[in-house]
Amino acid sequence: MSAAGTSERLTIAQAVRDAMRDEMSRDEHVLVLGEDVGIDGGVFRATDGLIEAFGPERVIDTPLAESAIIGMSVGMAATGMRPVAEIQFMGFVYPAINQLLGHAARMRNRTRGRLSVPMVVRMPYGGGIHPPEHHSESYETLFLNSPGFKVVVPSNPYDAKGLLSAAIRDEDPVLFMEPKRIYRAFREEVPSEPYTVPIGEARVVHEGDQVTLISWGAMVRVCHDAADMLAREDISAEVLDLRTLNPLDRDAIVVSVTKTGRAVVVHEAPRTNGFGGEIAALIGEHCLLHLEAPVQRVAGWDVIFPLAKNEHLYLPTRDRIAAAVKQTLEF
Amino acid sequence: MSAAGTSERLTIAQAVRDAMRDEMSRDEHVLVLGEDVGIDGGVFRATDGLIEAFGPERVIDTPLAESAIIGMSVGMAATGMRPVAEIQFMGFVYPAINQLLGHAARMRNRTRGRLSVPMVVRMPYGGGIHPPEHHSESYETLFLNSPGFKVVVPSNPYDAKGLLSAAIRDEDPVLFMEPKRIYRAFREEVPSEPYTVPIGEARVVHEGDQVTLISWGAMVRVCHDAADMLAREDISAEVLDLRTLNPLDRDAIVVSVTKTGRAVVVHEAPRTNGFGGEIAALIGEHCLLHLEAPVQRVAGWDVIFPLAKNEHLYLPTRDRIAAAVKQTLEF
Amino acid sequence: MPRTQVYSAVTERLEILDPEGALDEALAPVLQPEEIRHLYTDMVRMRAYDSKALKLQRQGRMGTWPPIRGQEAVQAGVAHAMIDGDWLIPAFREHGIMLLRGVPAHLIYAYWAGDERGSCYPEDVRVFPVAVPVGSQWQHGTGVGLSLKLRGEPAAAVAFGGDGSTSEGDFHEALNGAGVFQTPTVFVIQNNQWAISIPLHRQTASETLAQKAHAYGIPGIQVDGNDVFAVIAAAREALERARSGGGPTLIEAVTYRLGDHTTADDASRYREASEVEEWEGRDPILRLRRYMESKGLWDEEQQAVLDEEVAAWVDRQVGNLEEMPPQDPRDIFTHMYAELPPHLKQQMEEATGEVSS
Amino acid sequence: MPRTQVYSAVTERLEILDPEGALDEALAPVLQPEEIRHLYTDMVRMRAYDSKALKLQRQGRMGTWPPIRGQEAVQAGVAHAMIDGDWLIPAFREHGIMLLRGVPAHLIYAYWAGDERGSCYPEDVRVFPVAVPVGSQWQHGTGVGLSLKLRGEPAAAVAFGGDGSTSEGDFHEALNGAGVFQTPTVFVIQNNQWAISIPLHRQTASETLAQKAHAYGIPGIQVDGNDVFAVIAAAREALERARSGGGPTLIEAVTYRLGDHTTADDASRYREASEVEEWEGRDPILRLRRYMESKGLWDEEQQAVLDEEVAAWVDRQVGNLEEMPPQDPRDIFTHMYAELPPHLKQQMEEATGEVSS
Ligand SMILES: Cc1ncc(C[n+]2csc(CCOP(=O)(O)OP(=O)(O)O)c2C)c(N)n1
Ligand SMILES: Cc1ncc(C[n+]2csc(CCOP(=O)(O)OP(=O)(O)O)c2C)c(N)n1
Ligand SMILES: [Mg+2]
Ligand SMILES: [Mg+2]
Repeated sequence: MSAAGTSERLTIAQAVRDAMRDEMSRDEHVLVLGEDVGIDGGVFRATDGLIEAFGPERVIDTPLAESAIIGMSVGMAATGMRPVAEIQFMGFVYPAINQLLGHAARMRNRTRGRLSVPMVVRMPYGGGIHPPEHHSESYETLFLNSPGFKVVVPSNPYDAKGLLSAAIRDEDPVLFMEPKRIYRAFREEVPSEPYTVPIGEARVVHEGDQVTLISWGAMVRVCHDAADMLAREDISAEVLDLRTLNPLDRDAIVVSVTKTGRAVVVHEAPRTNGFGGEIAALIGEHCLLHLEAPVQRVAGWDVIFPLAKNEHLYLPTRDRIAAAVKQTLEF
Repeated sequence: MSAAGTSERLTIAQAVRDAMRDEMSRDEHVLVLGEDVGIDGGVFRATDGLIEAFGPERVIDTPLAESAIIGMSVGMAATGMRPVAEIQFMGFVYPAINQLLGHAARMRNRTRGRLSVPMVVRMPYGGGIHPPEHHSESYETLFLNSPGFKVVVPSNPYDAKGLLSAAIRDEDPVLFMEPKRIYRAFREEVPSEPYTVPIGEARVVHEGDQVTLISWGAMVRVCHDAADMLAREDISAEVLDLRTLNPLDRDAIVVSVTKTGRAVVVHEAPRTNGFGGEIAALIGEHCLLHLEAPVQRVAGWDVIFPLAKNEHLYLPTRDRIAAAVKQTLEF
Repeated sequence: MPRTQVYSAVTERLEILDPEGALDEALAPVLQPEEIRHLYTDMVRMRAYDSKALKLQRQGRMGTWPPIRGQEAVQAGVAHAMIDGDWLIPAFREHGIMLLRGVPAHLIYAYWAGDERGSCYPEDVRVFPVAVPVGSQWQHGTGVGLSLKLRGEPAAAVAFGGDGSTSEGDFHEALNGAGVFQTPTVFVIQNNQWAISIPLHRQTASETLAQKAHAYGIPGIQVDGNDVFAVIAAAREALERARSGGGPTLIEAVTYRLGDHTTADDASRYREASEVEEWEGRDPILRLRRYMESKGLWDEEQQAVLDEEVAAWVDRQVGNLEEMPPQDPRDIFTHMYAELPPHLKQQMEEATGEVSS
Repeated sequence: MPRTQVYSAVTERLEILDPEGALDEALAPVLQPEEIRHLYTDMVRMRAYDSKALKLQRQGRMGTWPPIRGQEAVQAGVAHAMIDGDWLIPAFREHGIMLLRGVPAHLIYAYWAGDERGSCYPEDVRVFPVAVPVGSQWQHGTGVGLSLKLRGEPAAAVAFGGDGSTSEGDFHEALNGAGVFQTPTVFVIQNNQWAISIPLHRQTASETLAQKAHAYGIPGIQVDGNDVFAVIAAAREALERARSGGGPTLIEAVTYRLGDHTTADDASRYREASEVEEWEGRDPILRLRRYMESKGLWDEEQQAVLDEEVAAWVDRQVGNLEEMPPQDPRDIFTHMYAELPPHLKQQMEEATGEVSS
């Protein structure tokens, strides 16, 4: 995780690309496949330049078939390759669910360790870019009640590069969710040399002691904004970036909420049975006696993600988060 | 819901069949389709006799393709038919997820009411029959964080018939989960004439005042057994059968837990991000000041449902539930 | 016999009007001059409608838009062969045929501008909404066909999709099911050579897409998709067969996507300008015009009148779009179910409370 | 030319040994008498192994079992054409070929008796575990093939599936991908006429399954699946093509499921006894024996010796099964990930704490 040596100012999209480039250089078994990942460089340019660097045998444009992208990856991963598969948008992961949860997530356990599936599935997720239907969804819970996948979600360029490298080196299947809304929103100093950020560790990105804002991915920045706004009203909010949803860093959550006594969980997926419910349940199990107020959930509504014109009605905002924080303080 | 007139002692499997028979007689647009639902009468005999009664145009054996079963049903339902589709086992619903959540659940909202999908998708779910892999799963959460489907789970023959009739008459897509483990476990008096049990209403199946056991489907009986066992130790447990998971009868949960101050949620799906987490979160939101102890979750472990020999290690048992109840009492 | 043939069949390609506008009279469908001018007018209207959307998008008044430029003949031709009772199940690049099947033009604009009301078509319009998940709509084509068959309606379902969509499992299941149930479904592939950056030969190793029909025991035919007469001839044959109980047909219409995949795409990253120019030369509109002029059915003057009329029509559609009242924020909740469940009612109040404040 | 042929499809069927045991010398694969006796022995062994499982199931010592009776020639034939480096990707009715590819017999029993250790094959055995979701394994066949190709291994992937599995979208995507990437994959369909209660003609409208290869631009052939020589000939040709860079092949082996779908099924509910009898007459084992006897390669005496040897072997496998130590309850947790995460460790302690109490 050393940040020594040279570094560059990169966006999340560039950091993702660099992680793939580094790991492909490091291990000849790593290959990238998906729709338009080759000459087009991916519809978000996250694989830009890879086919030029590694050729069409390691940067594979596939036919338009998500179940094939994952099913082929299962076959390859179980026989020695390390596929990094891209699903163009998380909204298009459904056709691949049978291969993801029915096989990739099960192969190690099914064979009691004889075969494993060291594969990474990258997918841009979440709202904020005003696209057509099915391009804004956050389907992380598909992978959270059904075991076998590690689930990683970076919120910044440094973590994006380090977590993706860690995911590619991981011996188990990893779902790598990329916050498309902030792919290019900002740049950060990122070490030029390869490094990893450990999977399974949350990070406090903003210290506070009255309430804990728990989030991941694109919502971390919104929580940050909310915390800044609240600070001006002398409300001290801690912001916890989970970074990994499975395995979850329960200790980090318990430590922070035990300190603050209040929690607001923020995510883009619909509220009901979202991962916020799991986190609220865990807090109830581990911090009941420290809780000053019910855990609040600021999430998407229980509706279909709206088309562009109504997107603002759906996504959690700084103001909704701040309002929830005040409810916990006024409880 | 009148139970007047004649009645018969039926199993859940027979009650399910009778509901389809009644609704097909009542509305010529109702049709049944799926794998082996015709001459074979379904692998669990839940469609036994229907093809003889209604013919192959209304009891349709389909090719072996779940996405087609649901995709065709979407096309039919949007143009005036009322398909009752069977997925042979819930473990085989994955290939159909794109059509279920990507289309059936979205058509009404997508078209602002111009087209709707009045369809029922029946699937046997859950463990306890010692089958091969993929035959024991409970995947309800696939439909609970992603909106659009009503989710119904009967725990007894009377509800099975009444809820399925209600589901078939419903104007929206309904997921109807059938507890295969108790398809034939017991018989109950069921009215011979058609009737409905309203979707969205939970039911207290056993009164108590020290703790609320919240469950659905096959686990309701296990909770009942636990309550009986606890009663012998003078512990009074209330058992709440949710019957519908979406829309959820939140009031019934809040009323009971406000009374008892303690809750144990029981389900077969893995614990993490299972629906038990949502219920625990809701209880935290609505009953925090009444809670005497953290809500306990007795669920499947976060592992792949084991093959036959280890099934007993996975499924919630009377003893695990009783132990959880005692934890809430000793907290 | 030890090594025997158990299957043998051929796949044909139909061409009637060549790029220079020369017609094969023997195969030409029966069309009155009025009908031909009407077809031409429809195609010109489609193109103007499409170009306007691109302009609106550049002005920030439109969302992501998938252009249909170059694919007008497929859509005008199939529409011409359809009748009132027929259902259209589009993918997402079928604005042209959607217009011709009765979808109000400003609604299609509204949809791509990000307004769900754009998919709420009039009751009597038998058109499914845009299906974004590639390939998924093929299954609806089979289901709608089965629905029509079971109810005994003498009508057909016409499902559209692109070359790339034939790689999805749903394409296979839909055509297989249509074969088994002999549904009155016509599956039309708009083979425009590209699926974003993936050329057809990276999409499948089969020489044609039409030959995939052999896998399902149903008729399949390839047509020059830039030849509106060939499209009409193939579509008529398939639709009449469907409506008269003859079962499904697969039609591969070979055409070309002259524009970018969508306004979010830059096709110059992955294809040669020369290829695009080559196909510009096969322009379906130009081709029909050449034919009409050679037959004395069309002239400069009529063209001038038409261009003006169409430009005015398009402007009216933009007007209609802009006259749409703002959406009610509650809409995102109220259409989820026939009746609003309690938890959604509560969320709706939370959400709209915020909005109005 | 206006109406032209753009594709012509021919699909062949291969038969070498007829039901009476008569051989077509011209087409017969080169096999030494020893090899033929070996093939026969393998098939007899498979059948005894299968019958024993059914007995065990009736005695409550086995879980649900899918019998392979009648399908022995497909599995023995394909196995005979495979070499060490080749991978086998089975569905769930491939016990016979799994045995021949090196899976210890008692492990297959253990698996179907409900013990995951039954899918933990020895390191050097290149066989995938049973795939229960119908059709899903076809995709792995393409992936394994691509993996072998990328690593330059002169080996092939052999994927198996049933007639019903050809209706799943995964079948389509797998074969299409294999065609595009020219993977060294041989797709073998065990067409046993039934998918539980669904006969082939309700599964697809195509006259043969082999012709589905035309949809992917890859070779396809139908063989008499009860004719071990025809299976070997077709498999050899396909495997040699695959290993030498010639790409994938689809083989439809026409056979019959003489038993119930599984021990949980009652086939008499949906099919005629007469049909089963008819196929009993085409028994692949009987057929080969007739041939061997006619050539003086086999006699009553050898049969008696073999029956005894096989019976003893099967009993030893049951013995090995029953000698397996009980599973460690922690196994259901410890193999979920390479390293046990904290929350699973905690759940494991909860679970096993209970068990030991
Ligand atoms: C299931 C799914 N995967 C990926 C996408 C993203 N996507 C949208 S259009 C498209 C290409 C479609 O190509 P084709 O079917 O040929 O239609 P065309 O765009 O050429 O009209 C892709 C990959 C999608 N919409 N749905
Ligand atoms: C995706 C999926 N759907 C349904 C099933 C249930 N099922 C198991 S085997 C089978 C029939 C398979 O038929 P076929 O492919 O012909 O193989 P066979 O049983 O004849 O060997 C079905 C429907 C399943 N295992 N997987
Ligand atoms: Mg295309
Ligand atoms: Mg079969």
